[in-house]
Amino acid sequence: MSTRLAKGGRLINRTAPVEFSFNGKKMKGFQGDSLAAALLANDQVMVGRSFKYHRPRGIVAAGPEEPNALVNLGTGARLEPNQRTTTTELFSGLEATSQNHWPSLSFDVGVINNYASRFMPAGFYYKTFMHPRPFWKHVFEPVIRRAAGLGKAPTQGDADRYEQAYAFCDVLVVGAGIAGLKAAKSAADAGQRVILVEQTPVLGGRAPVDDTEVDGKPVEAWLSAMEADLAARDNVTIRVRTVAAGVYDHGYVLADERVADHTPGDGRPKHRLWRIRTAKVINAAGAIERPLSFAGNDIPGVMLAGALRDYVVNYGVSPGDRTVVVTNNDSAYQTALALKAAGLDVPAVLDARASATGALPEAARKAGIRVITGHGIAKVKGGKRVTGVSVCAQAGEGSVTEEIGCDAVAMSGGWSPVVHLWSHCGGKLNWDDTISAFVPDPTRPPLNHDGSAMVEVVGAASGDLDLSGKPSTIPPVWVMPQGAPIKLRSKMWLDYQNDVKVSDVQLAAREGYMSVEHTKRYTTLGMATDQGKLSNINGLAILADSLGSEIPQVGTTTFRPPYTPVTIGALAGESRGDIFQPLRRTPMHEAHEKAGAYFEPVGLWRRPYCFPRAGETHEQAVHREVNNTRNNVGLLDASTLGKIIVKGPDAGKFLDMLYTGVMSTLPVGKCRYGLMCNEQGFLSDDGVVARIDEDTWLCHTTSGGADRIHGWMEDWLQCEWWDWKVFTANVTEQYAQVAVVGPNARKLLESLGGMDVSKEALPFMQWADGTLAGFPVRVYRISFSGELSYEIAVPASHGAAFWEACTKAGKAFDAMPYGTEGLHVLRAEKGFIMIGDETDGTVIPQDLGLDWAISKKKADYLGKRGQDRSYLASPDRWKLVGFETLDGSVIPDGSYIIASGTNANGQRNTQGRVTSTYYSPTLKRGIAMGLLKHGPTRMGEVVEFNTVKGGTVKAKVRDTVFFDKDGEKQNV
Amino acid sequence: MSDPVSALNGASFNGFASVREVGPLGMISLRHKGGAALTKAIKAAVGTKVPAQRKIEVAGDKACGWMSPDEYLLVLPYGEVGAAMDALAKALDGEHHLAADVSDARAVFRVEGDKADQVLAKLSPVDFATLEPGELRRSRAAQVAAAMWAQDGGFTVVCFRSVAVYVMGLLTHSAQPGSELA
Amino acid sequence: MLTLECPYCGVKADETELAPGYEAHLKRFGPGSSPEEFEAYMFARKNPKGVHFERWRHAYGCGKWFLAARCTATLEVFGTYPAQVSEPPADIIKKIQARRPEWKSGWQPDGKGTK
Amino acid sequence: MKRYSVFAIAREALRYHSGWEKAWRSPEPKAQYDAIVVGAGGHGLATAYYLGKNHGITNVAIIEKGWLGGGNTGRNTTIIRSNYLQDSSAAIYEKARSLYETMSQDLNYNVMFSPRGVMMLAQTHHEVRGYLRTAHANALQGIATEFITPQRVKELCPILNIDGPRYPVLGALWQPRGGTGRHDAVAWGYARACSAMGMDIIQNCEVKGVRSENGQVTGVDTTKGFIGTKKLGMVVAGHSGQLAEMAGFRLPIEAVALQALVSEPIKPCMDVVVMANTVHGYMSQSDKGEMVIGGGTDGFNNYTQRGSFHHIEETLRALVETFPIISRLKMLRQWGGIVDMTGDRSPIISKTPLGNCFINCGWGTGGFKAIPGSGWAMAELMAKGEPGPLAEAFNMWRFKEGQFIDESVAAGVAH
Repeated sequence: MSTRLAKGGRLINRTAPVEFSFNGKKMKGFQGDSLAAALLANDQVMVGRSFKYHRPRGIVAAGPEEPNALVNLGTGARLEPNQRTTTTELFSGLEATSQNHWPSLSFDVGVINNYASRFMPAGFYYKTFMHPRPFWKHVFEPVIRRAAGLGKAPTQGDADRYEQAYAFCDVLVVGAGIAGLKAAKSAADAGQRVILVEQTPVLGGRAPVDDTEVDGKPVEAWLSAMEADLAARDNVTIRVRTVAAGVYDHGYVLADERVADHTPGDGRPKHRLWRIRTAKVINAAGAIERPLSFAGNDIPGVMLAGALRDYVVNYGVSPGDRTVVVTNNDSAYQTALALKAAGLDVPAVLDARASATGALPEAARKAGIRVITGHGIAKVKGGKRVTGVSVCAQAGEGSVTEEIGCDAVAMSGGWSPVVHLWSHCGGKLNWDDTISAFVPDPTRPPLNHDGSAMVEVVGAASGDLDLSGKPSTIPPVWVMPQGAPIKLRSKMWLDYQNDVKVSDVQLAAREGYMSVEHTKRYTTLGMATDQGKLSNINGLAILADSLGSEIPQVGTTTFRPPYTPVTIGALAGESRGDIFQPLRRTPMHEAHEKAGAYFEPVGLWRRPYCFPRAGETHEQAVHREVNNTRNNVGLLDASTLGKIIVKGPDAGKFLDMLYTGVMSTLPVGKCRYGLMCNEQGFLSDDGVVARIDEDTWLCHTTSGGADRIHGWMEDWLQCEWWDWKVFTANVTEQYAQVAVVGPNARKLLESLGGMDVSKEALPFMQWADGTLAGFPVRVYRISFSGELSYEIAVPASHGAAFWEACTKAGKAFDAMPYGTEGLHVLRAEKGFIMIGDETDGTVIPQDLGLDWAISKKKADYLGKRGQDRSYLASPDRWKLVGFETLDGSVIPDGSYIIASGTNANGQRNTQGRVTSTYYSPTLKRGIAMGLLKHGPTRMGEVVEFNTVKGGTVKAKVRDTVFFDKDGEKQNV
Repeated sequence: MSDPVSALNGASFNGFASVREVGPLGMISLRHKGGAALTKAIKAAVGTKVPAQRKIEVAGDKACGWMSPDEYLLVLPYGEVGAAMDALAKALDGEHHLAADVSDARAVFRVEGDKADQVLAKLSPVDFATLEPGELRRSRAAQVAAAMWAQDGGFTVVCFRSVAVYVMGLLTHSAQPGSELA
Repeated sequence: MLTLECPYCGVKADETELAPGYEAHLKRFGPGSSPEEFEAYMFARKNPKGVHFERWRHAYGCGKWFLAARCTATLEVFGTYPAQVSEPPADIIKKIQARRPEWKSGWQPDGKGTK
Repeated sequence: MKRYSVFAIAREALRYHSGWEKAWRSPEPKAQYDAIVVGAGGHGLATAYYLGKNHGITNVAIIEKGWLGGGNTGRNTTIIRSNYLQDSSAAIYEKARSLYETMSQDLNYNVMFSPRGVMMLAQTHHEVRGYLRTAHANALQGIATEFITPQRVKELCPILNIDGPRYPVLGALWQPRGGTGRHDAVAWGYARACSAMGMDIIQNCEVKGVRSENGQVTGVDTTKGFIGTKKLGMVVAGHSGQLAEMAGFRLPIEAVALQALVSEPIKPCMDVVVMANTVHGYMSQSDKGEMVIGGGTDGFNNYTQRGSFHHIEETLRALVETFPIISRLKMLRQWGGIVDMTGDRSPIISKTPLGNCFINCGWGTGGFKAIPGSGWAMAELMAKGEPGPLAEAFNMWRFKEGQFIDESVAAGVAH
């Protein structure tokens, strides 16, 4: 049985008991326990079910390589599926449940897959489930999906918060074992800024477990001296509970700090994601022990020898009373000795090697432990728990020489250096025959921005397994026994979680999936949540053997970040809820909120779409706003319009290149509408330009376009015409802008008092500076609605107050605010185009009948050459016209104009499409604009728009101006 | 006319560092390629010398920051912007330049306390340990542009006015008690 | 995650402070140019697996465009320089040659260029 | 080729699966072929398959630098849909989608095409209009799509937060017969079928040069020597520019990194594919239970198959906002691929300046879903020497004349 020992446990505090539950059962552990240790202390050896065959599974490891012991941790808004018990610190009130079974852990219906496992080898699903065709989606796939998956899907959002932080250093040391601590100290001695990260809560790594000496000192003493030394230094930062998850180009390292995993709900961020820039990474991440491949090596109670030792030494827990040790190297003897020292029974050490003569085997023999060399395990006995092992000669085919009863097996197949961080950015590996493992090749490191080596490897991660500098020897033992027949091989697990066996890899090789990547993908070897930390080397050794090839020739699969899984919430960081994205507000935003505005996002801006009143639909509100603007006066918050100052002796010349029209000739005090195209010739933005003084222009852009157009201007000024004397400044946010629109607009402004806004003083398409109601303003007499209209710019700090002044004064003139949808309807009634509606990146100004805004005289402007291309200059292009439905209805948004016949691909021919379509409250009917082939020559013709339901809507082709064709209303 | 109102009307938060919106503050964006006239103009407008690359020169309640090789940020009391603009126009008469009042286009925050840098280290890819005294660093705060410099035992952070609520949200999140970095 | 030093303000900028702008040293062809010239200017891109010259804007910084010489196969950066030049400066070429003796590709649109 | 079936599995189970034959042969190259396809990814293998199946050309070699299916075929997020706007795109993607419907049966290899439905969320009014336009176009193109209400969105995908404060879901473009497939299986299934037709798949063989005489291609120099051919098809996404240079022409293409990631597996909780373009992220759940997640591309030329991490963060923050339940899941693995981006973000299936040399590239971020249609069209082009209706619009000269096939038709936002 698995239990807590009466004494020992260097990491636990026996005076601080902790209560927790597993599958609803109350259990007790100690502060300092890992959840896995606490489960073992409560005799909970079986903790989960495997992915494919639903076999019972127990704890195998003691660190992040654990493939089996994953649980649903917490509940509700703190449910975390697939939590690794071996790296979960125990806390009071922890609730864990086991995964991947129904109805319960001990009785799982899915285990039927286990009995049928012979019919479900690697990749079997590629060969069946094909008939009848609909069955895949409706029958087979749902069954497979339900059987697969591991943890419970959360049903709620996350109760915790996360944050991220940047850090910079010269040297980042990963792993605070002896090698890492030494590396940190020597870098610090050299005056470098050092960050040392350690994934566990404590420093020291494996050395204290093995009770070795370091530099002639007992390890614990050495450690406390080292800790004190490093802590006293200003240039060293130590972060525990922090996993270096990935190394990226140019010395960028992601590290995940588990700030409050062990203190949930204390208000601190659950995790903190560090984004570290370092000149160099020193990888001191150690090595991971490998399992041995013998039949039944997945039965609960079979553990890695090092892990078993961890539980005894670190936590004072004995996973079994009688433990058989099986190994191909000396390190497992330490486990035998530790168990013996703890007063536990070790009936035998089975050593696959022909002889074992090192100091540790000798010590074991001296301690009275029976060592059987040249032997291994033929088969582990037991179901939900180990009951014994059958011993056989390693060289044979598995004839049983002896049966040994036991309740635990400690296995060691050697050690694999943790090379992930070395490999993430392309560091290359060599196969080291001495220790039968891949080790970093220092001559082929990952490269930094300057071409220097970005990662260095020290300690066990470099292959120096006992830190003595002397090579240890670990002979390869990939299958136990060597000549195991298929019956045994199909019970030897490589990948515990994904249920990949030795026989599966051999099958993949036999079927021609010869690349290691093919084998991985075909068998799913190494694709589980441990990403093959235990299985990959064993698997590719089997593959190499099956192919008659050598391991280095077969190579590894690509090591991809992260080293251990990283919580998605940590990767999203602070960007949730209110600060998910910046939300740009105008100075009048609060006033709109108070007025009950329904907002829409426009880029990152939020603009009122309409201002619905009680009982009104959005549509009704829009109609009311449009009618009121046409009949009385409307107020629009136009602050989001882009405003860019362009100034300098060459500013006129520059704007003439930027706009399709001529801006250099615009008189001071006047405004002109302009179009901008990209170099392809496609229309990209429009707006009104005002000439401020001799060498200053103010360019208005669309709301979404301000930053883009400012960048576009700077691009040309900096990279093409750098000798032109032009400066630009984006002053979009300096001004709040209010459009006062409608027949009563002038009266409203006059009632505010201040500057003269009469027709004579401020005619259409002019601007003037002055004051209104005491506010310093610049008034542009421009119109996007066809109404008498003023756009008034006021410093943003006065924006809210000015809006309020307009609203108050407007009461006498029936003023109402209107939103973006009203703006759209108003402009559509007048046939004004809207960037983003009439344009979509494939439309040129000529398509829209905007030839009047294109200078014929200019030799050049951006986009002119592009528009000369045959397809853009073609007379067959779709061109803008207006449409009036025959029945007065509104043409559906997005509808196409059908033409007769189909094309070579069987698609219905089209000849145009609608670009803007609205119900006009002014005309009380549907109005639309759209593009039609040869459109302007087809006035009066009736065309058909398609609907998604299959019918059509008939509409007459007409001009685009539906209202006040002569512009009488705006010119008063 | 009412008094000018800053973006957040002086909002504040006290965590492991204190955060408060300040302002309205006068700011002028000045673009000029450099030379004697620029020296004179900056002196006349805010009383400082021309800042070196990435530096900010402070003189009492006024300052001039280097924004790019041909751009400077003049900081001064809100009410003195008009006079400063006039002084610039006079000193740079006939010179190719652009001076724009951007006082209302910005929001300004003060982050104060021993660990103020830790608040910013969560938001900006800036190595605060190597930030020199008087260095003005333009970078980003999470997803928006920001300029920051150390001053009077804290940091001044400048961003666009429209995202003031967002930046206040960021600073508040980052300064939560218990989330100190060290 | 690149870092590139902005040649204008001297900041070692994080990639997230920069906006990329693809191939550098393109020559603009406007009205009157041949279809081939215009196509080359707009679309035909040097897309080398190796040394590449490209544009970056220090968008979350001084706002200036600058140019970088960078290896697209290893992401090694040979240097950055101001954008107001029509060809890479000699010291950058020298640095590239020191690091990539086999480098032959030119920087000009027709594939020729300083070697 | 021995047929795969449940009976074959049962038979093999009795002898511990010792009787399965190789899925494809691994021959040495012959001196001369009727056609060579460079690139044994999905597109290359599909090209070869339809050369044989549709045009009777089976003396074909498929040459692969690495392992078959090892490029973007094995790195994508496996989404299959055809709800494109432009006629030419809709035609080829729908051809592909319809071929996916029967691919498992056609190839006798279960590629696990799962028509679970694809929805593209509309989260702004601008997007609503854009998807309504696509829905109208699809109606005329014979593609079954529909614009659905937020309530229907929620029914189809209960884990979606449709009332997010920032970008509430206003509707979605729904293609019920879109879905996912098993990406590796597509490559393996085609490879097995090609091999069975007698074609040679030559892996670990890199093309080092393209030889020609009198403007006609004659063969390729490879790491396994010269191999002659009458026709050459280049289907090497990510490395098209290099190969084109060997053949003496330049492409309107930039190679950039595109990244994807998966979470740890959880029990089924999402039965549709969701794409949220306003916030830049898309997600589906694999049959294994992993949430499969993708986002946008990097903005610079890059051949490392590693992208910039901030794009992963941007994608994840968007998806946590859209699917709050994923916050406590963990990212298990992230990776990158090299994608070809053309001037209009649409592919090229084209003749080239070199006679009998054809190119298929530029699939950008959308290649997997196109594989069978792309192979079908490319095979037709190679067999006949002229493009059929599926390929015609995708010629490489369209840029010069401005005849774009632009799917990213959203210029700026409105005033």
